[in-house]
Amino acid sequence: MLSPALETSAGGFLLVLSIVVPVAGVLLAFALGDRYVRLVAFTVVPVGSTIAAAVLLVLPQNDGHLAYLLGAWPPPLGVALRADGSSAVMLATTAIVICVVAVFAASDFRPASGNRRAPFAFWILLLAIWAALNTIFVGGDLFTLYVALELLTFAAVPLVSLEGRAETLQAALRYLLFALLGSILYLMGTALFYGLYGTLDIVLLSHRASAEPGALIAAALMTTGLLAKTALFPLHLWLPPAHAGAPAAASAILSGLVVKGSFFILLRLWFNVRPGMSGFAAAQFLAALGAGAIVVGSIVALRQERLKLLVAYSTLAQIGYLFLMFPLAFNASGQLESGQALAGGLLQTVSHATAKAAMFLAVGSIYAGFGHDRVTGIRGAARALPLSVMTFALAGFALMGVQPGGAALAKELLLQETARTGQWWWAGVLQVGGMFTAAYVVLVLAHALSPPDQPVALVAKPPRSSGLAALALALCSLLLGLLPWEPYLPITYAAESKLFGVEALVKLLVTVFGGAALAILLSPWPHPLAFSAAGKTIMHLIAPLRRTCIGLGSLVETGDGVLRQWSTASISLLLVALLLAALMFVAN
Amino acid sequence: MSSVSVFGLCAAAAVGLGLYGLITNPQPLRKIVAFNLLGSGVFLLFGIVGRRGAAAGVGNDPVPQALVITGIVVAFSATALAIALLLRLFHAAGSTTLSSRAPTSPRSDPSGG
Amino acid sequence: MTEFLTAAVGLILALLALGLVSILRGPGDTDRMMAAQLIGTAGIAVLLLLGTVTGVPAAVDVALILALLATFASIAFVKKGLSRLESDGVGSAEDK
Amino acid sequence: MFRAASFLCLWLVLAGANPGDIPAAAVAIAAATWTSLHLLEPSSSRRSLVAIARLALLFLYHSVVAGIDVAGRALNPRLPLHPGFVAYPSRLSRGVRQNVFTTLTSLLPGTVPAGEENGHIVYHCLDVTQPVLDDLAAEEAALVRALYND
Amino acid sequence: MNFARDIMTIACVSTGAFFFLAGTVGLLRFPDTLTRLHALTKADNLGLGFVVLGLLPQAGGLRDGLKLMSIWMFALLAGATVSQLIARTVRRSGAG
Amino acid sequence: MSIATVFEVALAAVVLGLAIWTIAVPETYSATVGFVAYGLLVALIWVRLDAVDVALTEAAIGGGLGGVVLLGAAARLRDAEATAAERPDRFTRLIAAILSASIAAALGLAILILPDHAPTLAPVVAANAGATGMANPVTNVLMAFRGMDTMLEKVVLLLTVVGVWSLASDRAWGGRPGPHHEADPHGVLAFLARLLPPAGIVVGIYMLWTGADHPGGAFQGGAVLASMWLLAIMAGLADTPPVSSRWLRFILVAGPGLFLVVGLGGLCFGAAFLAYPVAFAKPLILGIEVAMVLTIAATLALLLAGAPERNA
Repeated sequence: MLSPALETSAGGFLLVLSIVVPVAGVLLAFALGDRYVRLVAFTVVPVGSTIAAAVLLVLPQNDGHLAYLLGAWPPPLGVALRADGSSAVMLATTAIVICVVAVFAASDFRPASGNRRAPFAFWILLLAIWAALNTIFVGGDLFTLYVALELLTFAAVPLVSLEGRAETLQAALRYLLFALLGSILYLMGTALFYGLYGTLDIVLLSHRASAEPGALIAAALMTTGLLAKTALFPLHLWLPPAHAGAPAAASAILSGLVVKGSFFILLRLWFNVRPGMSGFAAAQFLAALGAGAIVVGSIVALRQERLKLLVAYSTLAQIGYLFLMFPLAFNASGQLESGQALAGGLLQTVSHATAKAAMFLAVGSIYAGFGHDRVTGIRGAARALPLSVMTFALAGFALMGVQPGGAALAKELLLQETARTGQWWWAGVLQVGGMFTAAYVVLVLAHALSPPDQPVALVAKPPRSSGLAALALALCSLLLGLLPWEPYLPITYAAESKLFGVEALVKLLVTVFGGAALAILLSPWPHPLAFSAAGKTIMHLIAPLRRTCIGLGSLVETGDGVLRQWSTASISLLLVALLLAALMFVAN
Repeated sequence: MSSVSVFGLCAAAAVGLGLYGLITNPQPLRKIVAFNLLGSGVFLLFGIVGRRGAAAGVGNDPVPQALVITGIVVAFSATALAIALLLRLFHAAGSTTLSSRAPTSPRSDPSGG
Repeated sequence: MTEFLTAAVGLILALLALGLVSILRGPGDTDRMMAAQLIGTAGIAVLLLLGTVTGVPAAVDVALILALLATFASIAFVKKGLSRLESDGVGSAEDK
Repeated sequence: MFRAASFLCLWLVLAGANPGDIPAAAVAIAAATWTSLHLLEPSSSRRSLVAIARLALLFLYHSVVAGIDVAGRALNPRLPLHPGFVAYPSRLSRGVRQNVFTTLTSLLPGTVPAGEENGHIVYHCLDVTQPVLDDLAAEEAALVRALYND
Repeated sequence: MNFARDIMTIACVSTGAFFFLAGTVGLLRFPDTLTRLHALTKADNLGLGFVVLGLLPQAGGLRDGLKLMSIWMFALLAGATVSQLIARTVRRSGAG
Repeated sequence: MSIATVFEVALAAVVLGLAIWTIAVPETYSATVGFVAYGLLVALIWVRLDAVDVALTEAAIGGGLGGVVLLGAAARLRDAEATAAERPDRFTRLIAAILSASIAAALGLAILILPDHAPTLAPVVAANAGATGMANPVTNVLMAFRGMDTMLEKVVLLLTVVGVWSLASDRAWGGRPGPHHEADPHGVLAFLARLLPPAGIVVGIYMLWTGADHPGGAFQGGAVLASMWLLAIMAGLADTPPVSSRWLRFILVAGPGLFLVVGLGGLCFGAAFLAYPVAFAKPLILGIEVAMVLTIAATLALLLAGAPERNA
């Protein structure tokens, strides 16, 4: 998938620019000071987006990959930047999300207002995250990826605590400490790889590496470190408070983009460094953790009173979704293949990045409008803040797999792969996952759409530009399935053909009604449904069942609380590392 | 036993100790210290790797050395950021515990966002 | 010659370890303030000898850095110790 | 000028005399001298090189004697210690001069300056039965001859 | 000539090691912080001095020798000032 | 066992003993003191491994400045120790111990079974030294072969500054970082702070300069300069500049900024991004290093000082 050539290709300088432009923005914004940060950011954002678009254009003309040798030093001595289809897709996604968030935040983080600290930090950190992500997407060297990963962490952590309240500070500290644990595990693996093969270049490693014990230990350690940074269940202790505590624009970036950085490195490690090394058993284990994330994340999300926490837990569940593709990507000879399953996973990543960012922005507007974000207190939101509720709805539809969203296409691809490889159980998980997503989307919409007891008095009216930007992002996510993916990802499936069939409609209805049932059964809050007469009867009929389900849910929530304690989470981290290593040894 | 094995085992032990401290020490500051210990163990690992790769005229492979120098600086930055967060947390909350579950309990303060 | 110097390094290192045990054992924090000072002298001695033994002339530069930074750490030890004593209500001559 | 020369010496000792180093050396010396003048104003008193040399020798001699003294006490099975505080009335003005004096005397056998009280410098002594005050007075006289002979 | 240099090195380094030994014994045996401070600063500084002296004949040239001496001077200056600071702190805190 | 091995085992034992002390001692202040000692002694291991560049960095940043950061926090957080959560129960500790030991064992095993042929880039680095005109291979790797990593790592440092500053209260924004130090201007501390920094400056610049051909470089020099500046600050002879100061900001971005400009120059006029024309390689790299030493010194000192607390 990555270019095997060890020389700079024609448009390679674009890769350099994609890193250098945001970095220059960071430096310039810092030097110019408080008053000009936003101006610098608004200059850099269009330039950076143009570069991402240029990469998209140039890539197909170069057989689908670009390479650039920094300083003209070929690996293993020097560092190469490389891009393939997946890099280009991620570059573009990042550019889009950053653009939207910048427009959304333009009014929130105005340097002219009395508080100059938050804008200063926000805009610089935004650009820094962009630089870090671009480096991750085009970096061709495991250590460069490590530096980029740290850059990402160091930019993300202060965003969490931007408001300076005690709980956000605590969340930021937990995030930082756990992320550091993850990156140090990654670094351990890097050291072993260098000791074994004398290079850290991904392409060279893919030629040299074999499934020997040292390499397996290294791969297990690195995988675990990246899982900790991606917050895959049960290593998610830091995610909910961090993503829920940050300002809306920051949450959108953190949830939509930042966790994808470490995930992307994980893909590079598994699919590029040594496809044959990471065995089938280990992939099953990863997917099992992902399934656990879907179930636990969704159930706990349904039990949250605060909307931002609900969305944060939904991120947890969606991250689990991303890992389902690992066991589906094996070919007949037991090697990981960069085929349809990987394409589905990446599509899922893109779809989640856009939809979740839009969702957080919408929730941020609702929070700003109501002055709180309790799920039970947003009745009437549909009338008071139609734009935000619509954004939430569209993003939710995209997430749960409504055609022609990216998630729907990804799901179809993965379902095909389950059929091909005969792993029917993952097909079940995929369907249930969609239903769970529908559950919390339906829950929130039911509250937002139901009429209020008294007229809603908004605390503040969010600016129209912010709302429109978020809506555009949600729409973008919902239309992903219509885009031509072939030049970048190996997708042969035609989404358009099944757009309006009976089959699609049935699937949609099953998902929505399943989700509604789950929402009624699992959410402990009084339902808007219960206020109508018919609803009351239904609620009465299912009361015993609902009590049992809520009991189960509370059990899951308690378990989640235990898992999110520091000692439990870090012990799980080590356990995951050891289990992964053991499974890899077994497979080889 | 060569110097590589001696210091290699030393590095592995430092990693183990650091991990243990990171998990079990309740105070965040001690976790940060343990992280530094863990980090130095990993850096020593690079040193071992580089020492094995010593070539004529060079006592230690310069590439791992350069990586370690970068790593030390990053670890120092991490320490500084974590300490600043910790001090600010202490200032704001009067305690430094990490174990509070308040932000996610269902009936948390609605003013939080 | 090399054997002799290596043995000397080992001896001083062992003494350094013993000294550290005694200092870190306490009983008070004021004892612990001496740790960096101890390393500043014994550590430099070990480094200089080691540099000669292994033929690494640049070890002298490490010793130089160690001398400066150990001094700095010692000052920080004392200064932080002082600020704590102050907060305990014990004034000090060095800090107003 | 004297300071610049001493920093030049330090540079030469560290880096050696190499024509290629001149720009770096110049920068280093200039920065160091500027900082030094900024931090510590030059004193106006006359200095005698001979007396400084004598002071240095005395200083070395004292540190040797001090080391032997402590070593003897530490290795003596009876541990002959009579620790206590002694106040010494110094004639030197407070500030740099007194600091130079305390720094030098911290290397005298058996004494460590431990702050001041009522204008007297308080010394902690390993053995208060020794003629500590006389030694201190002699040292002070040597110092005044060397550096602060106004 | 070489032999004489080695003899001098051995003698001086041994003396230095002896002083380090004495300093460590002092650290272990002396009763309180201030007396231990004496042991640390005086004996160890002298030990370092002798080690430096012993290494002078092995040094490559005059410059290397002077470099070693300057490191010792740094260590001496640090020891002399830091010991005063620690002594002050100890006296003020009443632990001495 | 040869006498050298005995020495190595002794060194490893001392270092490990300190590591155990650091983890096991109940009191935080003691643990940080132990860590400073540990950091300074690890520098000895690095010398023994013939990695003097790293030894310098470890002594300066790992043990010295890093230890001081921890120490300062330990002193300020003393009161918090009592309120901190209690230790995990015995069972948890046992599991943690077993798992940590397994990871350490796996790692130890992985080191011991590393292949005999020991792949290395050292000869390649040596063969390409001519392209930069510098004899120190580590500087060559940092500044030329892996220049991108070095530049990004400078950005990491800058971001850390942003992160630390962002923790200031809104009121103190633009003010001076860290607490105000007041010390007796006639005291011993002030005396040392008047004497040592000039000599330290010479040493710092020497470290930078010698880094071209011998072990040393911008980090090590920067760390020395930073510690000297902090010494003067702690003695009350200097103060941290307010964070809104334009000069300060300029110095903080000078290093990575110049790196970036030179890199872009390579992209526009030369072979590639971060490629130095052979004739100008040494002066260009030295220029970048001079800017970096200033940046590093300022950054490290400000990171130790902390978030803005006082109005300018």
